[in-house]
Amino acid sequence: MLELRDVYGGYGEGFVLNGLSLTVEEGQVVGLLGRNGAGKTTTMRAIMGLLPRLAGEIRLRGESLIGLPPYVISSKGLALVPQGRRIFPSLTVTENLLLGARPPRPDQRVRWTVEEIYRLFPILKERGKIRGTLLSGGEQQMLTIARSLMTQPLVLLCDEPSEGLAPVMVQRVGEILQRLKQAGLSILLAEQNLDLALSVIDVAYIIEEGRVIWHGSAQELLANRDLQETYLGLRVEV
Amino acid sequence: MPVNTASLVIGLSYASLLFLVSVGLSVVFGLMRFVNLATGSLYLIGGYIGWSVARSTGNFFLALIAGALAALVVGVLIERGFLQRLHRKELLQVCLTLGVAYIVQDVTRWIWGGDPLRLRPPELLRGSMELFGSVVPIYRVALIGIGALLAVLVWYLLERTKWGAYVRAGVDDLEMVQCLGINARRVFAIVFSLGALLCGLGGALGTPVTGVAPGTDIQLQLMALIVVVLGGLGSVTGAIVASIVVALVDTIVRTFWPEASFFAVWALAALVLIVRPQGLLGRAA
Amino acid sequence: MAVPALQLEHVSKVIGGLTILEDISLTVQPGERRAIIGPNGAGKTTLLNVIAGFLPATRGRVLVFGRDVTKLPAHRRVDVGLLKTNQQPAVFHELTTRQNILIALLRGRHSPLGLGGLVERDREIQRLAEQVLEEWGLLDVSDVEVRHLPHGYQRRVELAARFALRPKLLLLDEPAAGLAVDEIPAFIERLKQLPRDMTVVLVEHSMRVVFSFADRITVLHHGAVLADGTPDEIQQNEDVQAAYLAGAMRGRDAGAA
Amino acid sequence: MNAKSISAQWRPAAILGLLVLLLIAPFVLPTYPLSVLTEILIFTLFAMSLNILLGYAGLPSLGHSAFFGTGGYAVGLLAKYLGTPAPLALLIAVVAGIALALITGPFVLRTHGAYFLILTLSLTQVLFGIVWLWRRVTGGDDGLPGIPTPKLPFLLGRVSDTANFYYLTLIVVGIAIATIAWVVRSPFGLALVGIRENERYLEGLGYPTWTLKYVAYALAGGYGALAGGLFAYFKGFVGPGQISWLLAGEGMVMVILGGAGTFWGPAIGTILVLLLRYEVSAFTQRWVMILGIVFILTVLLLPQGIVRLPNRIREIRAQLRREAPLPRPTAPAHHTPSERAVERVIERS
Amino acid sequence: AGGGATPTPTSAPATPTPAPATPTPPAATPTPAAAATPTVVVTPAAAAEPVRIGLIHGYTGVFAALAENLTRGIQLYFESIDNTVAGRKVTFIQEDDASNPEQGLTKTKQLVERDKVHLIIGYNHSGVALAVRDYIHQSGVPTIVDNAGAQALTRDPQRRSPYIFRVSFANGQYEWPLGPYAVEQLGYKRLIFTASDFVAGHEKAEAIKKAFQNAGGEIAGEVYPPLDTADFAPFLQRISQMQADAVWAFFAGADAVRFVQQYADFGLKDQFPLIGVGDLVDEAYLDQQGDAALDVVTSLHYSPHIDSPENKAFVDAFKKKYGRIPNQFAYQGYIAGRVAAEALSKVQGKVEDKQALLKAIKDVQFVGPAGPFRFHPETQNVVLTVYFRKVQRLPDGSLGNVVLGKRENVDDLSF
Ligand SMILES: Nc1ncnc2c1ncn2[C@@H]1O[C@H](COP(=O)(O)OP(=O)(O)OP(=O)(O)O)[C@@H](O)[C@H]1O
Ligand SMILES: Nc1ncnc2c1ncn2[C@@H]1O[C@H](COP(=O)(O)OP(=O)(O)OP(=O)(O)O)[C@@H](O)[C@H]1O
Ligand SMILES: [Mg+2]
Ligand SMILES: [Mg+2]
Repeated sequence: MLELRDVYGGYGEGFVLNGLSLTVEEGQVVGLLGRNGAGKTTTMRAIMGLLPRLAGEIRLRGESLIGLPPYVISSKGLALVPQGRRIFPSLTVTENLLLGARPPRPDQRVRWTVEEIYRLFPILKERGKIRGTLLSGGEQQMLTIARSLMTQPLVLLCDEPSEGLAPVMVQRVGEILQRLKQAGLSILLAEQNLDLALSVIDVAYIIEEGRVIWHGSAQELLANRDLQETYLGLRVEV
Repeated sequence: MPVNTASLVIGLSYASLLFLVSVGLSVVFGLMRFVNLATGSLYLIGGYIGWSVARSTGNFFLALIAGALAALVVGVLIERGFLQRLHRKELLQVCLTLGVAYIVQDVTRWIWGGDPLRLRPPELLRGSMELFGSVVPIYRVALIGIGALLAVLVWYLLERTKWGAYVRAGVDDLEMVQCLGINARRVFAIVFSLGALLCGLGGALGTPVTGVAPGTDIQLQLMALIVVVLGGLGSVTGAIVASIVVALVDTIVRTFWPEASFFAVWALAALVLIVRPQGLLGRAA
Repeated sequence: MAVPALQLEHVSKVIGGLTILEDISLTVQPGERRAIIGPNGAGKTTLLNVIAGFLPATRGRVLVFGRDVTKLPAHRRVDVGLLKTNQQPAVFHELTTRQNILIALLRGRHSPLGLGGLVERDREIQRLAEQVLEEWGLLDVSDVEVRHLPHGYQRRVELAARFALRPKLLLLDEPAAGLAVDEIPAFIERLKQLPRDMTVVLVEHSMRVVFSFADRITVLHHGAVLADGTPDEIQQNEDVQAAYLAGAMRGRDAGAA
Repeated sequence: MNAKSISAQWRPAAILGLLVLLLIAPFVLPTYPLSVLTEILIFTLFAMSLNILLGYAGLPSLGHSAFFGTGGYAVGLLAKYLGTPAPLALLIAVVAGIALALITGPFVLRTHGAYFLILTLSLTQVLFGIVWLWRRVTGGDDGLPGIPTPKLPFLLGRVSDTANFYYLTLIVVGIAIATIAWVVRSPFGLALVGIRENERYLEGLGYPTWTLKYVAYALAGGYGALAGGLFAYFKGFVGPGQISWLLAGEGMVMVILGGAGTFWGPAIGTILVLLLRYEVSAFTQRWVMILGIVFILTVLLLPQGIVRLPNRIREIRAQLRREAPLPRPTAPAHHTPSERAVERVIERS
Repeated sequence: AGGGATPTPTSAPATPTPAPATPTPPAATPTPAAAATPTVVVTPAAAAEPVRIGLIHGYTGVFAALAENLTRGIQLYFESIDNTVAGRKVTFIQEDDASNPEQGLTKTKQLVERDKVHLIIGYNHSGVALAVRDYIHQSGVPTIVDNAGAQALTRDPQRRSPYIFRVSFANGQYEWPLGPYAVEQLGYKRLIFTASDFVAGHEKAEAIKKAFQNAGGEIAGEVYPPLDTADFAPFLQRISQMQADAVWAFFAGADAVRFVQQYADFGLKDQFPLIGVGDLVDEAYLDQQGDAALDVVTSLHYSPHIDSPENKAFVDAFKKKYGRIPNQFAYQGYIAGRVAAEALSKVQGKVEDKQALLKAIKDVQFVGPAGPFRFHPETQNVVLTVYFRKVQRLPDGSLGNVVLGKRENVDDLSF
């Protein structure tokens, strides 16, 4: 579905991504793991076409995304749940939600309607009229996910959705990701919270300094404690 | 006797003009956070180009289109050249658009000289008619119609479609909007240019009433500022309401205490803002 | 018993018809380390804002060291010794680290308005600022504009500025959020070293921080106090487990904290 | 660090040199340039007073001419009708400016940003209207001509009248600027910057932000009125043009072009605008356009103001040497602390 | 780039004060004066440096057009004498006062102190003229006011100055004769008065009101809209509700165009005939006003349709050079130029003898396009012939102010 091959990318001079390659199959949840600053967010931004410098190959169903502006990439079926949520402060919750709404594409397995979203996140309906940034952190996270779903994506890029969330919310997010997975969405999940990540992902890529240093199935990672300690700095808390 | 049909028509036709000039400013100012002190200049350009075209072709409607398009071009230039760079830097925007205003002022004086120019309404709309027992110029009545029509159009575009939200979101976080599949820059460009277009159209439409001359830009700029702030930044409904309020107050005060007219509108603005700092229909900041 | 450092009496907060805090009463003793936890949207930030005076309470009273501050504006509450940090670090981004510290240090030094005396000439202040910068490991970045600093440093600048004012009651809103995992142990150490006469109210989602630091924990849920007790009691509380912890502190890593 | 301390070292010397130049100016300059210099001094004070609001406190006032005009009319009325001696009249002008600020402050300070801009503009226009309508007292649009120019008694007969008034202005403006320097470099000045940056954060540190703004507004009003009073004496005339918002706008431009929030920026902006206005117009009829082009170019090339030109040159040089300054983080929310970033920051400083 | 202007003020006046003996070639000093001068000044007869005349008007701002026409008139006259008087070259230094008193004062100082002009022609704006009056009086530069009509400048014994002459008019001077004319010739007994709400408007209205009442007329109402009124509709509304025989109006510039047009739009022309001040239907606006201006009767000290050889010559020359008919301002400029030139040649170009020059100006007399010209010896203000004109369609299809009658020897103390 989504394929990155030898991607180099960065912001100013120098590269943050140094020949990164990974693949997300249809319906798969792929974990993108690594320490702070490893380049997870940068990878996501590269896919969305937000990096000022970018080289290599990025393909969605074989179609190259390199050089396309973000809004075109979005229309091709990619959606980003950004780190730090980035809710629009001057819009209400409902406006935030509906801003990027699009009719579902024909080849799509899951079609997201407003009702569906409200079923998944009832709080968004309740709080619909207040400004988006007045929501609490967890509510904002839900809104961000919901907002991305409204663009009817084929692949969801999820950047640290558990950041700043209460344990119970982290669990909720985990459940939501499960639901999305069951619904057949392909997901690329960057996460520092290993427990959460391991509960949903099928395949994991560990990256450091912008290149993949290990990849394998979730089970392999779960089994390999050394790997966890060396590259991820084992998570002790949730 | 005090407020009869005629004063109403006068007031409302003036309101139409004010609305055309101020709605662009309101959207650009309120939604895009861009302080455009060259709004009056766009009106001026619309008026002058309209006048020239009418003079050479004799066609009023062509004049309207030309005036609007000319302002559009200048609007696009401002948008392309500066808008993105000065995002959210209010002071620099003031300085820059003031610079644009100076240039426009000088160039127009260079080309059209200092004499006041005046466009004649089309044959069809000349003269006056009786309306509920008062004599009113036909053109004014037509102006009200056009103003109302455009007001509805703009209101629909910005308050009933997602365009308004696109713009506000784009100002908040351009990257994120694009990630949602919206070409925000184009939205900005279109909305900004649309504002400029309306301004220029206002200029061409207003020339039969106000004429154009050096100084018209400053007059209209000030009135537009009042309307925008009174109505509330970024609110189309606010701009409509404020245009009407300002125009009617202005008309009535002018009739009964002419010396105080320009003072009255400002006093009104000050009063309203003191009581309601966000304007009549402004979103609380 | 001594006068409590902080006392809330039936505090409620309603915004736009929405009840965000409902009838909250709690007492924090001087020198206590109190953690307030609760699900996202429980009203923790709102509560801190009500205490600090950034939001007026709709009902109820707020007492700080026995003084009723309910009606006082935020800046006057600082006089009572109350200070608060923000969920996003409250620092002046365009100013340098040193200036950030100076602003805090200078508060009300010369006259109520601070009119008079030149900042640069004030040896005493400059010395103090130097001291604070050193203490917080900020000397290297003292002349860098704060916006250029990474998040962790910004957080440090914020805390350094608050501590420069020697608060008696410190409210911390998610100070560990956004810190790198490896920065957290050091951060806990720093918290633990706070002078014992300072009362601390901490809002935090990192259970590692909360359980290694707090004397008592208050759990907020839907704007109301769900539970209140020692860390052990809270950990055992079924309601809290269900509403908030979701097994977090029972799991395999609980001991590792 | 180095560059900074060097410039700090030189500052007293530079100021001293400037002062000497200003003191001997009347002996080398003919009368006309001297009167231009006088005007520059007066408007420098005006721009600097506006800078307290605009640059330091971040309050974009488009109505500062209200104070300028108030000072002018105070002086004009006192001098014409009561024959008040200049020192007293100037003092009353300052008091009048402060009073106007104290009265209007509670209203305008409720707002900020664009609304503050318009509200100050409205108040100016209302004042303009009053002056315009109250012809019996203010002379309406004709203004009050024939205000006698005060002279320094100890210089009488020793220097020309122009030079005499120049020295008077130099003394008054010099004292005023020195006190402004004292204000903005005091803790109060730093607190104003805090207000500009984030009022709420400052309040969290225990600063009475509203009062600070109120005081800053009153101070700016007082200094603005002082400049207006001097200007009335200088021209021997005061008219509604001195209240007009166009003057306020020009003041704003002076401050921004020179560099808002810097101490000497407004002075540089003033010199630029006045020279453009009075000198370029002698060469070409198209001076309005040139003024406009200068505004635009400055904004585009030197958005921080002309006073930062040296920095800007250094920046561009650095860029040429492929030492791009640290990229600004684009994401407003979380910026991950990474050692590399810190290292780079430290290198730069 | 802006810095380049700095050295100029210091270097220019640094040249020795004008002593007629020192032949400084103007090209040597890069003064603006030099920039405006054609560099070839090799007239052997005139060894002296050129006569410097300062031209100061509001070239930018609302009165730009007016300033332009005044300047055209002045230049037209001087070109007709080859920019030379008594063998001495004349150069002009043009400054913009933006019709703003402060700027006018600065610019006047600039002309006097930096450019050291021998003579000033200018001031279209009363406020500017009043503001500079004291300075001119002190500095003693002979000054010819070519438009500003503030009465005090010449009528007030305290304010008039031996250095200031006015070739245009005092406010009210050409307005008042229309009062008696309206009663006696037009048969209007009740008039509504409307004028722009500023000094000139009030001065003009007062003058005619008094003359009209003295002639037996009655004031039916008064309306004073502010200057620069975009929309006259509300005022017209008020006028339409009054009872009168006609409306007398004074508006100038953009206001005039708008007023006349809107007056017709509202159908008021059928209700009350419009009479007023010549500015209302200035030649420059007739084209814009179109039929709305037809039949408006006004009084003015000039009309391009005055039937005299002098006028015909002037109109033809003006048309030839600028491609349009001169209006009152072009005429005033022309007269100002002629006054200056005649006085200069009378003193043989010896501008340095100020007293002689002042006397020469005072004594200037000639027959100009609008009849005999002379100054009132006491006020130093022009003595006018006032024309009554009516807008009519001319044989060539355009509109013009056709002369109905005139009143001679109207000075500024006559009202
Ligand atoms: N806008 C930016 N400009 C310049 N450098 C940046 C920018 N954003 C990130 N970087 C740098 O790129 C590198 C990778 O950052 P990235 O945000 O991709 O890491 P991450 O794996 O997402 O980390 P985290 O877990 O903290 O979110 C870091 O060294 C960071 O300093
Ligand atoms: N101004 C407001 N208007 C309406 N609702 C508000 C407002 N401010 C906050 N809320 C709501 O109040 C609730 C409590 O918000 P608060 O920020 O206090 O939560 P929190 O406990 O700090 O959450 P988190 O842990 O995610 O930061 C949320 O549901 C939020 O949507
Ligand atoms: Mg990241
Ligand atoms: Mg919170």
